[in-house]
Amino acid sequence: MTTIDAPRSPHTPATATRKVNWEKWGWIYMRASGILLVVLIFGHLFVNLFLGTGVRAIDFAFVAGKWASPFWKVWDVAMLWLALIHGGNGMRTVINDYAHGRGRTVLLVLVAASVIGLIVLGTLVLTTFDPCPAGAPGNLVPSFCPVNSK
Amino acid sequence: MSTESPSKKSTAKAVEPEYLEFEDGAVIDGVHYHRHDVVIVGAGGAGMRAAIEAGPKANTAVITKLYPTRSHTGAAQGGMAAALANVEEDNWEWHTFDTVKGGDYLVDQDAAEILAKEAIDAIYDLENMGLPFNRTPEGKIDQRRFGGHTRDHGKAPVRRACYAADRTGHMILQTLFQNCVKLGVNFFNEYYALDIVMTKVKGKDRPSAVVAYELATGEIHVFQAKSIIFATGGFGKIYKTTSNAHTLTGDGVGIIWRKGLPLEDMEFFQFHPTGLAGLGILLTEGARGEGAILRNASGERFMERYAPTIKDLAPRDIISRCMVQEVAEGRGAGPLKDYVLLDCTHLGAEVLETKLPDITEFARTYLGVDPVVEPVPVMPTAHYAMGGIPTNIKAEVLSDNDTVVPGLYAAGECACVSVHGSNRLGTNSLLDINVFGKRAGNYAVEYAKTAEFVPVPVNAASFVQGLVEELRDSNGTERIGALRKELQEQMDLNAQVFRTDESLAKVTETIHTLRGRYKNVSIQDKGRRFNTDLLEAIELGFLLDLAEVVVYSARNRQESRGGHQRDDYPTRDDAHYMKHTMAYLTGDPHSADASDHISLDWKPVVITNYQPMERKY
Amino acid sequence: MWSWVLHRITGVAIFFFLLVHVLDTSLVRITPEGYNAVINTYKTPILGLGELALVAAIGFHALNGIRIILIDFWSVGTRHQKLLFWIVIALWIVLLAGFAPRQIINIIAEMS
Amino acid sequence: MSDVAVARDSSSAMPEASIEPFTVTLIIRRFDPEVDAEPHWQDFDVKMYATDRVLDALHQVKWEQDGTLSFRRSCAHGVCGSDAMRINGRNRLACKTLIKDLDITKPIYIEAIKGLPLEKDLIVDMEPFFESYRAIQPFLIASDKPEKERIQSVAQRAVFDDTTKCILCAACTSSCPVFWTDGQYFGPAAIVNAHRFIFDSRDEGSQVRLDILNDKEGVWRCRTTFNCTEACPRGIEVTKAISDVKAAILRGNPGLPPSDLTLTPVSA
Ligand SMILES: Cc1cc2nc3c(=O)[nH]c(=O)nc-3n(C[C@H](O)[C@H](O)[C@H](O)COP(=O)(O)OP(=O)(O)OC[C@H]3O[C@@H](n4cnc5c(N)ncnc54)[C@H](O)[C@@H]3O)c2cc1C
Ligand code: HEM
Ligand code: SF4
Ligand code: F3S
Ligand code: FES
Repeated sequence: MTTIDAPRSPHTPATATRKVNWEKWGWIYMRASGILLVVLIFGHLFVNLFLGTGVRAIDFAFVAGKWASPFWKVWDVAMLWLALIHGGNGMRTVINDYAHGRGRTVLLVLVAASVIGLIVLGTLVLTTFDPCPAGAPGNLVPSFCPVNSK
Repeated sequence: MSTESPSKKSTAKAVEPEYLEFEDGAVIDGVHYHRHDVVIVGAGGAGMRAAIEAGPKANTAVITKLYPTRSHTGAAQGGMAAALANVEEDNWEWHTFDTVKGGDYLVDQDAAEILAKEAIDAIYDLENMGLPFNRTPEGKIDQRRFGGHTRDHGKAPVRRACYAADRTGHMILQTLFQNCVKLGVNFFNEYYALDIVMTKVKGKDRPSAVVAYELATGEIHVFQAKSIIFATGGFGKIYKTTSNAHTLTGDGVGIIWRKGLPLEDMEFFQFHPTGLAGLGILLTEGARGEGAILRNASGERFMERYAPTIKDLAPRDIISRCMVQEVAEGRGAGPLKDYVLLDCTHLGAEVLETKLPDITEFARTYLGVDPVVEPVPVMPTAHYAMGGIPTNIKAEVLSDNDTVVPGLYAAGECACVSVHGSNRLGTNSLLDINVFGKRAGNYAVEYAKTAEFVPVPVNAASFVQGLVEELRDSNGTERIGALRKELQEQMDLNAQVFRTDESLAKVTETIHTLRGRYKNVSIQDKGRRFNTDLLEAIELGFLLDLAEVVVYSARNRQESRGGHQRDDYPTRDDAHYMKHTMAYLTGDPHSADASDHISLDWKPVVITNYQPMERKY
Repeated sequence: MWSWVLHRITGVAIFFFLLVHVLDTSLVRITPEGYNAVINTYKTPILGLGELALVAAIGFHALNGIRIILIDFWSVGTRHQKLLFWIVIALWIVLLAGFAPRQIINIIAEMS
Repeated sequence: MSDVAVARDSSSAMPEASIEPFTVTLIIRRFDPEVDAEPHWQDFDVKMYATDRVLDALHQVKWEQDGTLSFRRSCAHGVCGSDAMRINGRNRLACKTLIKDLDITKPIYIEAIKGLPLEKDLIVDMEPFFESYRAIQPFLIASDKPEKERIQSVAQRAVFDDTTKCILCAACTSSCPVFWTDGQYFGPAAIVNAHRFIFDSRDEGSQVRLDILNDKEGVWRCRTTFNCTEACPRGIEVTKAISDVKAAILRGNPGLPPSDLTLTPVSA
């Protein structure tokens, strides 16, 4: 038998608190980021999976080669941020729908933590990335690396 | 429980019956007690209009067996009349005349004047409350034509009906409910009023409380009130074929009847010619206005025979009678030869889709008949009770021709003011519920401001408790459904548009036997929560009572007038019957001869300006 | 209803993939060898199929996301939501028809 | 007895054979709070005509077989909103669903609408539903006191026409998967009724209602699943109404059409 809580325990309209309206901005963000992500993700997938011989072509050298160009760096940073926040906010919606009480809080914290963690991690990786790490064998790194020009 | 009377004046004598003293909300011996200045029974158009007046001015409660928005006011389509003159010249005096003439002069003309005059404010009230009327190009309320509404005493049709698409009743019901929400009106939803408590005060019966049954829990509630307003709607369910809802079982009228108070003009019931056969769902008169034709089984346009000149556009009562006659004489269509056909096929798809979309949808949905290509099975459908609880123009209930029952009011279809006389004009009922609903609310508050509470006897709930427990424990063999079906079928056969002394005698007999069988009824649901089995049995009790009054009053009126068509007395007889019927319950309803427990009296018709004339259009 | 169910499922699935994907990509910062080792597992047939599913999921989520945006901002979007849904399905099939054969050939090539 | 063959025969020969009754099996989800711990399914065979409604079938069960079966109904032609229920997994009005429009070779599954507390058989507690309705202030808010009617152009009246048709049957709200999750979402019916006033040119309370719906449990929870639109027996474009409200919140006002009255001065 269905049992449900009393609907929306005492209602306080958004105006009463005048905080940032997360629901509205979240909603707008999902759409704005969605549009951008279409371009970013399909571009990414196209280049990585479709050009050349698909995923087989991917290795350190490929990635490093891409990230040598600021264009792809910006592209991937943008994609990282937009997608993780988009996905994180989407997960928040899903969790709010199905989880209640303690479980909800735990899950939301987990999602938030992983989103923030991965954004920080990913951004660091991208900004501090060195395409020609010292000591790496020439066959693993891009052809423009000093190892290979010898 | 205290034996003291709350009324200070009656302290002297200890021999008075025992009265109850309680706080609002008290529960004594399992019965809940409430106290309000005004209690309104019914939350249809009339009840909620009254509540909007009473709510802000007095401590008001509304008891309703349905959620307010489920009330049958929402089914009305056509419109609500008022001489606004927004689109063409009009005035309320013409409207009064049309109402009187439409009612075949059995209308109380003082009441009709009020109806027509206050109609204008009633419409503006609704508009100001938010009702989304259709608009003219100037942004004013639009108006359209309707049967019987004319300019200058019958010279030409006039555009008087204010409307909101073909959902006027729906909009009225919603708008009134919205305003009740706004005012915080106190609703007791799904509470069935089953009795009114009368307390003897100085030798006179005075209403002191309403006793109600709470559907969700099966508990009994006593609502003490200074003013009580009945607005419980009609009782079309005494018939099988009706445009009325399943819940229109006339409980309020029945409660009043059982108290020995009179009922007025019960023989007058309006039958609308074109209800979907077997279902009774209404198909607007507009179909015939557009040129649709009635045909019998052999395809004959039978109205040519009865009314050679105006044929299918003859008045409602005449057409209804002819249709029944065709069927009675074996010319009905269908496998059981029990209906005639409304042929719209020659109108073409476009007219149907644009001008008659609703009936087109109804026919398609409910009969699977597409009016574009096939004729639609129709039969007259019991539509509106002109009679009911007699009131004066202040909506006060009368205990005889002119004595007011202090603190008791009635409005809407359950009441008889009488503004409809023997035949109601289209669009005048939505008007009635607004004008007299408002009046009832105001006069009830006015009375409650000065009146004292009438004490409630200790045994106030015992009648309802007995009724409920007896039925719940009943393990008879008769099914409610079967009894009700027989009543409705017999009423359709014998007391419908076409009545004779013989047919009425026959159905009287049926009702008597059914009453006997009703004692042996089987209630399968023994539970307390949402026991609709039990309540249907109680409702059937009211239907039996009211059907009997309708039939008995009809038998007694040996003339034909408006909605009452006697084949054995086919003409109007002003010399003998230019008066209202007043029926009283005076004995045990189980007695074999109805005249042993019903007595009839007459009440004069109030005539101000218009002397009776022959009614022709 | 079903468009929404799919949108939700694909959204959640992509989210989890993204978590893993960011982590594995981060390995590039540590050692090229490590990265290549992980990326090589992507090249097994099983994960090849997984990748196909991922593209299918992203494809649907993205196309339906555009549909939702059209419903929200195009004044007659709600009226055409069913048609839009079928267009989404059609485009999605086209997308997969373009991608799947190549991917399957790649998978087979990897196996041999 | 399950006379499936009969049903198949008569359905194939309709409408001529529609006068022959056929047997239909109803499988109804029963729950008696005084006896049962959990709801259970129960079969009934009823003899029906092609033109009968599911409501007639329920009545036949109640009146001829089992008087304890409980459900709400009143008008019996789709205008009062009493009898929304789940029929073969879809929210419909029992009085507007014809037997012949269902697949009568299979049993008809009937249960109460979802997401509201079950009270008995097909009856649910509607109070949470009406509470959401009341919360959006469903009444005209206007400060002026005109002598006659307020003026409203035909075009202004048309903007909110669709949402005035609502009969508060709850078919929409109780078909919404977001509402099912926790019952906290305002639900489409409340938004439809807010829409009816937000876009009424006579109303002055639009901002308040937009604020109420610009809330955690407001319009942003709608995921445009369209179940509500498909369930609405009045054919209201529910999701569109919700979209209109979202757009109005983003815009900050309802953006009503200007009055296009062909007003001629009435001074004379
Ligand atoms: C199909 C149809 C179309 C119509 N079209 C028009 C039209 O176009 N124009 C026009 O003017 N008129 C029309 N009428 C007539 C008009 O609609 C009705 O006469 C009018 O609405 C009756 O209103 P009411 O408030 O008296 O009763 P209702 O609206 O029927 O309300 C009755 C109320 O009483 C309550 N009640 C009943 N019994 C009890 C009880 N025992 N305890 C507690 N509460 C109880 C119910 O819950 C309900 O709230 C039409 C009628 C029908 C059937
Ligand atoms: C490719 C481009 C993308 C587009 C156009 C897009 C679009 C959208 C839109 C419009 C919504 C909101 C749906 C609604 O409000 O009903 C949404 C929800 C969501 N998206 Fe995306 N999205 C994209 C990519 C992604 C990615 C990469 C992820 C994973 C990280 C993701 C995960 C989600 C999740 C979890 C939801 C919530 C689903 C729900 O609430 O039902 N999306 N997406
Ligand atoms: S919007 Fe439609 S489905 Fe929802 S309550 Fe109103 S009439 Fe019923
Ligand atoms: S079903 Fe629910 S999610 Fe939105 S479109 Fe309707 S309210
Ligand atoms: S009974 Fe009124 S809507 Fe079905």
